[in-house]
Amino acid sequence: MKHPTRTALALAGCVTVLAACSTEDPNASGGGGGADGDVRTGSGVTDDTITVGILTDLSGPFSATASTQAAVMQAYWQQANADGGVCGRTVEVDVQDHGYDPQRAVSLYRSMAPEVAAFQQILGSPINAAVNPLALEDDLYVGGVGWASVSLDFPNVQVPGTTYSVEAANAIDYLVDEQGLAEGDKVGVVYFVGDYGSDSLAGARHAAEDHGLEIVPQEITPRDTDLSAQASALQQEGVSAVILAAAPAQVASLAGVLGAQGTDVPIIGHAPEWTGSLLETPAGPTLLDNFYLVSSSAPYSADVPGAQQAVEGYRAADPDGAESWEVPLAWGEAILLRTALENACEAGDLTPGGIVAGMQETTDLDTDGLFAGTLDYGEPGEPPTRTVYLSRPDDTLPGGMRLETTLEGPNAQSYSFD
Amino acid sequence: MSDLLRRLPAIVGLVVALALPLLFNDFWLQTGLFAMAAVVGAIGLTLLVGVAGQLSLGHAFFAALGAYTYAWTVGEVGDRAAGLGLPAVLGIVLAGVVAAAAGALFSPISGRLRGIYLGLATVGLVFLARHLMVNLEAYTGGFNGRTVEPFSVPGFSFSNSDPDFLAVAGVEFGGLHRLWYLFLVVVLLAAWLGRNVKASRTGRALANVRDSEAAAAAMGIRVARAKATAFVISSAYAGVAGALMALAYGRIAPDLFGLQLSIDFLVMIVLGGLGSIAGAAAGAVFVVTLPLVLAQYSSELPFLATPGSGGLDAATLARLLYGAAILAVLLFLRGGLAGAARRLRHRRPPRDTGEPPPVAAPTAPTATPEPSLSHPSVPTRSKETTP
Amino acid sequence: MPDPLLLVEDLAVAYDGAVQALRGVALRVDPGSVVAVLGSNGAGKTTLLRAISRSLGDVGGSVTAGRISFAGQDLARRDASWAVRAGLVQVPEGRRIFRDLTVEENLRAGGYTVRDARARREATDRVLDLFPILAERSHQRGGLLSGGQQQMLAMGRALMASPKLLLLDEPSLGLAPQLVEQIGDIIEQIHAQGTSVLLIEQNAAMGLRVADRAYVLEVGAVTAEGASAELAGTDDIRNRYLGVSTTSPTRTTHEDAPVDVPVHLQRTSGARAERLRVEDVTVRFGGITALSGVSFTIEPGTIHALIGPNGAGKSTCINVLGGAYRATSGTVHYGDAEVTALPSHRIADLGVARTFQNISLSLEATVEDNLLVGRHRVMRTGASAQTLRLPHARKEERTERTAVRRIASLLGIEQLLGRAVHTLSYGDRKRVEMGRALAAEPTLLLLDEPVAGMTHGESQVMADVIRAAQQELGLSILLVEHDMPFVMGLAEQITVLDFGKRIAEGPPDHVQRDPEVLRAYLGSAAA
Amino acid sequence: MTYFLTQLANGLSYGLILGLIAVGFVIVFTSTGVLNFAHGSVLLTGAYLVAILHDPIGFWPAVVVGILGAALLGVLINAVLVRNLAEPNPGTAAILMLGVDILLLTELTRRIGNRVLPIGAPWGADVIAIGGVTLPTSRAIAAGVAVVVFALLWYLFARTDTGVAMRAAAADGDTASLMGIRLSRTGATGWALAGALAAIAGVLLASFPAPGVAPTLAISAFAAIPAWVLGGFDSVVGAIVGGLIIGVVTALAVGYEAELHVLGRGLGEVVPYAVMIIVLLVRPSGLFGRKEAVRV
Repeated sequence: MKHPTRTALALAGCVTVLAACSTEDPNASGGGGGADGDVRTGSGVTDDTITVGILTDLSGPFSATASTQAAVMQAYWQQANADGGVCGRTVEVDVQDHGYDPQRAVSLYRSMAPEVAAFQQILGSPINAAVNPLALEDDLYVGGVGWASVSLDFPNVQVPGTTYSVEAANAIDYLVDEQGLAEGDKVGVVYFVGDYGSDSLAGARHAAEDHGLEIVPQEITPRDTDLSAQASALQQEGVSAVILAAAPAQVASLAGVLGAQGTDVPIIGHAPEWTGSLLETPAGPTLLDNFYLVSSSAPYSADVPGAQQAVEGYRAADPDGAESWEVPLAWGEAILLRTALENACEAGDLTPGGIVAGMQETTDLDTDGLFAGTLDYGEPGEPPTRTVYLSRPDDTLPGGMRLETTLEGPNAQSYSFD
Repeated sequence: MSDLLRRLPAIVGLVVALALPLLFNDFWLQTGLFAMAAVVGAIGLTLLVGVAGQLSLGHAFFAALGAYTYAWTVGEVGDRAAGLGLPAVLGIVLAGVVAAAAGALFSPISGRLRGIYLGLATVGLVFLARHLMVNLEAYTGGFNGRTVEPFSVPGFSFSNSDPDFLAVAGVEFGGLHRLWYLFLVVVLLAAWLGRNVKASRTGRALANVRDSEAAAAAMGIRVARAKATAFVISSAYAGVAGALMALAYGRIAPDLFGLQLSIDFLVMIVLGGLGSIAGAAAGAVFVVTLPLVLAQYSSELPFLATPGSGGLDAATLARLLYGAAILAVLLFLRGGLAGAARRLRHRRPPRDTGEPPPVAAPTAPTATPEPSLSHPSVPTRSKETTP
Repeated sequence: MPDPLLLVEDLAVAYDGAVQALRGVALRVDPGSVVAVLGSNGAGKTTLLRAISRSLGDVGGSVTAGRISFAGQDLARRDASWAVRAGLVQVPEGRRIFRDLTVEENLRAGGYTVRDARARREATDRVLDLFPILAERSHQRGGLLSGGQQQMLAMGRALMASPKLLLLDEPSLGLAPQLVEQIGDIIEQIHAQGTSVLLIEQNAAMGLRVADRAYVLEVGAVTAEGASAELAGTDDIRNRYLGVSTTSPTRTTHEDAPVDVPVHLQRTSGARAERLRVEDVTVRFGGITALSGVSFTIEPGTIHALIGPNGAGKSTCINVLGGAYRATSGTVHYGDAEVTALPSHRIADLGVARTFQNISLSLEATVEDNLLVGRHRVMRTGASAQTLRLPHARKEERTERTAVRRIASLLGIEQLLGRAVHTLSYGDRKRVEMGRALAAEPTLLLLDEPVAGMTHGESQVMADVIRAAQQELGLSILLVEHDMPFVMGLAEQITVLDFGKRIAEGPPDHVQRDPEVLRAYLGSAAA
Repeated sequence: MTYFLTQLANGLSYGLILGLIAVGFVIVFTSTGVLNFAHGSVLLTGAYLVAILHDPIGFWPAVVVGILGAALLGVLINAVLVRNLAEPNPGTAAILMLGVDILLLTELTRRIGNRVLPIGAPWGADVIAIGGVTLPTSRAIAAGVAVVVFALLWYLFARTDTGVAMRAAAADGDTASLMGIRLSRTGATGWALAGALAAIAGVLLASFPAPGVAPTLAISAFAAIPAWVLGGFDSVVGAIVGGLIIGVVTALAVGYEAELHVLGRGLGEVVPYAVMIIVLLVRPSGLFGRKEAVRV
């Protein structure tokens, strides 16, 4: 196999010699495109428009949640454009479907990158793993990602709230403060293999260590929809609470079995695992009694102005749209990007890099309760807040979730991202 | 003369492949990189499935092995995930070698099982691979994966730097352009070697084992070893394909090497036409690019619903069309894409040698009646003597 | 003349659109008669039956001309299931019982088309009456029955559909003499119950005994027909089955004339033929003893033939020598090496090459590539050298192609080297198969029916080729063949097998007169 | 000990459902030689029909419709697509089924959206506890249903003409057709049976403790592949035993994950395949598979 490389070198050499090649960059002096008036612009920005990209899964396994989010974001920008747009320009949204296929996502990213000013959303953890480094290289803003800590490694990525680890640490603090768990008690953590689940586990471990609790981990995959075996194992261990980092199917299954076998312990989950239809499953009663949700964004029916505006805005665009947690979240994410764009506009730099800088200048953003706490993106590598919402199921409300309170426990504050 | 004619499509194809980067935007360049990586893997698989008659759904395992081997060999010493900091060329070679070695380790099974049975047994490898990738965090970076050092030779890097700027004929040659030619070289090499294997003593032995194990044994061919050899060869191809994928991505994670990848490879070679190197290449390009093309064009259709509204949206339509395209090829094209091309070529009278072979046919090739020179569907073994 | 039950007119059948298996076959079966079709392997007997029972499609065959009608109905557009319902039921060659199903279930599968419960009960009673042993074994798995019982089960299974015409494909194949007699009796009983029978037989004695009328099928065409009694007395039949007379009127010189230009084959090594000793070899499969205590010796450099009626164990013997089957007991030595202890490929390494009765070439590969597979053992360069096309590998490849070309010209198939095998005729495939074995430079060549299905002219050419190869290479050859003129003209020594046992051995003229041999082939009357 | 027994009971009941799916693979494979990659989406189709119909027409009628619907879907796939392959062989058939899977799954995903559709089964969220061993009632019922279905299958294959004809056709199609058995019909029956079994398994898998019907349900069919392979590709009994083995091994691997931590996290996913590979090393044709006869 020495042969191939020699040929490769030879060929590379030939190409270099034969073709008219140059290593002098004629544009080396002028960085980042032309200037227009007092605002510098780059890719995706013209005199009248700003194009933002949404690279999401419209035909794959997450197409349902993804298409709702895309629809909400488009509704937001429609409304924003009607109100006069951003920086005197209309915002156009370019939606592309990667179908949860990383290869397609990378290719699509390549085609979109020169045409957009920022990515309103890039969805899917394998997709983020593949695309985010490229976006970092191109200094492009990426929003609409999940809450896994891995996103913090990318200064160009805007995390919509805090991370799963901080949420889980808050959950443990809450269990100790409000639910009476004490040293020596056990807490089960049932989590998806992957960045989401392992991040939640890490946060829970951190807080448990501080409180002298013991963590009982159970790793599962999205394919496991019957968690009887896990539930039995947790019961066997005698856990006093369970933290679940999975999807709605696993919530229903675990809560159902735990409830049925009489394991009456609190179950705390994260935003992506909630859907109102869970209350119609056999696990409904148990969920009403024992389920808690820790999240960075407000639930659909939250009694906060930001969420109400989001719901109204989306209803106006699509009266039949879904009533789910994606609505306030996606609306809020659009607000985050808008803030970054406006900051960039103010700074006179609407180039991709300028927008990322605009995001980093968002240091004290109040979203009228759409996101818990005030958001500070000034420190790359740190989440913008460590405050989370705690919600409880309520079958009288659309979306099935009632916002209870905000939490910011000591271990959520002390959790370190190194 | 006829020899030249026969090679003409290949020559035209090569010229086109060399020229394309001058015309393509980044999207198509990137897609091309994935397609070329897929071509290498598909050639390996068609040698196994088409020539030796063995099925493998474990290609993703070997591709993953190749990708991580490359990343580990070339990776910086003291990075987040372990690396040896060795030259990139060595990395690609090792990717093939390590995958081949793993294929050899599997020989107790690959030498004893046949066809579809082996295919199902190899499904296990994909899950094993995932387990290892997630758990061997020190080498693989765990679930979040690890970055891949760009390919480089001393003084020249196949990335956007070193040299920071390179232009050929007025077109700026960034990392994607440079990688394109690197991949092209590997693809050509892979095709050339694949053709040689097919036409060599080993290749003939493999085909004989496929058609009759008893006859092969009677000719002095070690049947189990031949089957294991085919598996090793195809594993090596998959390993190199994995290394190319790693380069095309720039960052690798376990999710990139799921069962779907194995299945995609299989779809490529079956659509392309089993046993044909050109077919495998065509199938790979088909599978990698068709969904993108469909997505591109279906989004311009006016009657479609917007995503999220629950109606038939463009993305869903594109996916449905892709499924339908697979069905159409299997239902209407005997011998896959390669078979169709062969029939096209055979359609004109053999003495007519003055013109290049037709590139496209106006009508569906299946409309012509099957000549007697066709490809038999299943080798007939009518009479069996029962002792 | 009554309306025929079955009428076959001018039938032609081809496989894979290329290989012509039958041409111009005409045949009739009148109601209430037993008709036999005789012929050797490869004559097209089974093809004929498959054409009648509408099961050609399963094996890639198709009717290209002519028509078949059953009880006045044209069968052209009918399928196998229709034929069974109409009363046309076939018992396949080799019994093909469902081994994992019980006897009862086998019968049940046979009666699948009978929906009426009473009719089915009657059919069951009739079958169990005919074969009492099946009632006893009702709950045993079919695979556990002995060969004779399996044959009865196969016939009983077919009778479950209460056929008007029963098609029997070689019912005596591989059965002991008394069982063959018994099967004959049963056929007569079936006939007496009003079922017509079309019997395909290689065992002429059996066929002529039970049939009213017989046809002789040879290389896809009917060459003789008449009342059984008349046919049994003709010299033609004696000749065809025993090769007593060496001059045959049908024998003509083939156009591919024997090779005048001397073609020289050379060995790349100095290997020499050794003595092959078969000692007391027994082979059993399930309930069947295919070979029982067989011994013989092949002296170096001689042509030795192994003959016997169908099912005598000849192919089993070749398969043991080639390593495809394991001997249950006994040993085979080639020189000092014990063949019975080695896997096939190691036996090949000793210099033993073989051909197969059912040609097993790579159909999609070219003739040249198939022949080159034969050179596998001889070629030396490593896989990596070939893959990289290093100079010495390319040189070897060129040399080997020349060697293969030489073999092809010896066999008269040089012009076919570039063709894919599936486009070739049956006879040419046989030649390629032979060429592949010769390409391996064997010192011992095992030929399993090298001229089955060939015309006399073609087989004569083949005989010349075999003789030439034997002389050029100093080969030992073991020959299994039904074509008696071919065997008698070629072999120096003959071993005769019957029902797995050796019944005679000696030079051709000696064997031809042996009463045991005559009895085995033509029945006790002929001896 | 009770903990072990609880996990064992869980594993056995899950294994029986896997068995239902695996038997579907076996039947389609033996009757038409197809590796049915679309089995999961057929399963999902059956469960989906039950989920959307149980409200308007009641649970049991919905189950009947679901079973018939999935059976019909199987028959159609076979008649319209498999039998019309340009080049019928196991490889192309398998890829054809992948195409079918893409079509079905895409459409069902679109219809289901991000909802989880309740299956509406009358057995609720109860748990049976016998001497400390607990098992969800629905799982116990599932095990019962599976056992009844297996008994019916046994009756079908051993006692009825259709069943005997199917076995004959699977053993030797060529000869079976000489008995007047129409292979097209045994093939259709096989697909229908497999579809029906898949629908039943789908309903059982979607009931408590699972939340209901979601697109991921289709993937659960893949979990039965090791069971099928392990049992031997052409053995119904093997598929059932394989299902039980995989079910129990998975449940134990999950139940004792803490003790088995050296082997890495997420053992439950890889263990079935590890068991499969080990069995194949010892017995290449699976536990109950017929050894491929070598004929010359």
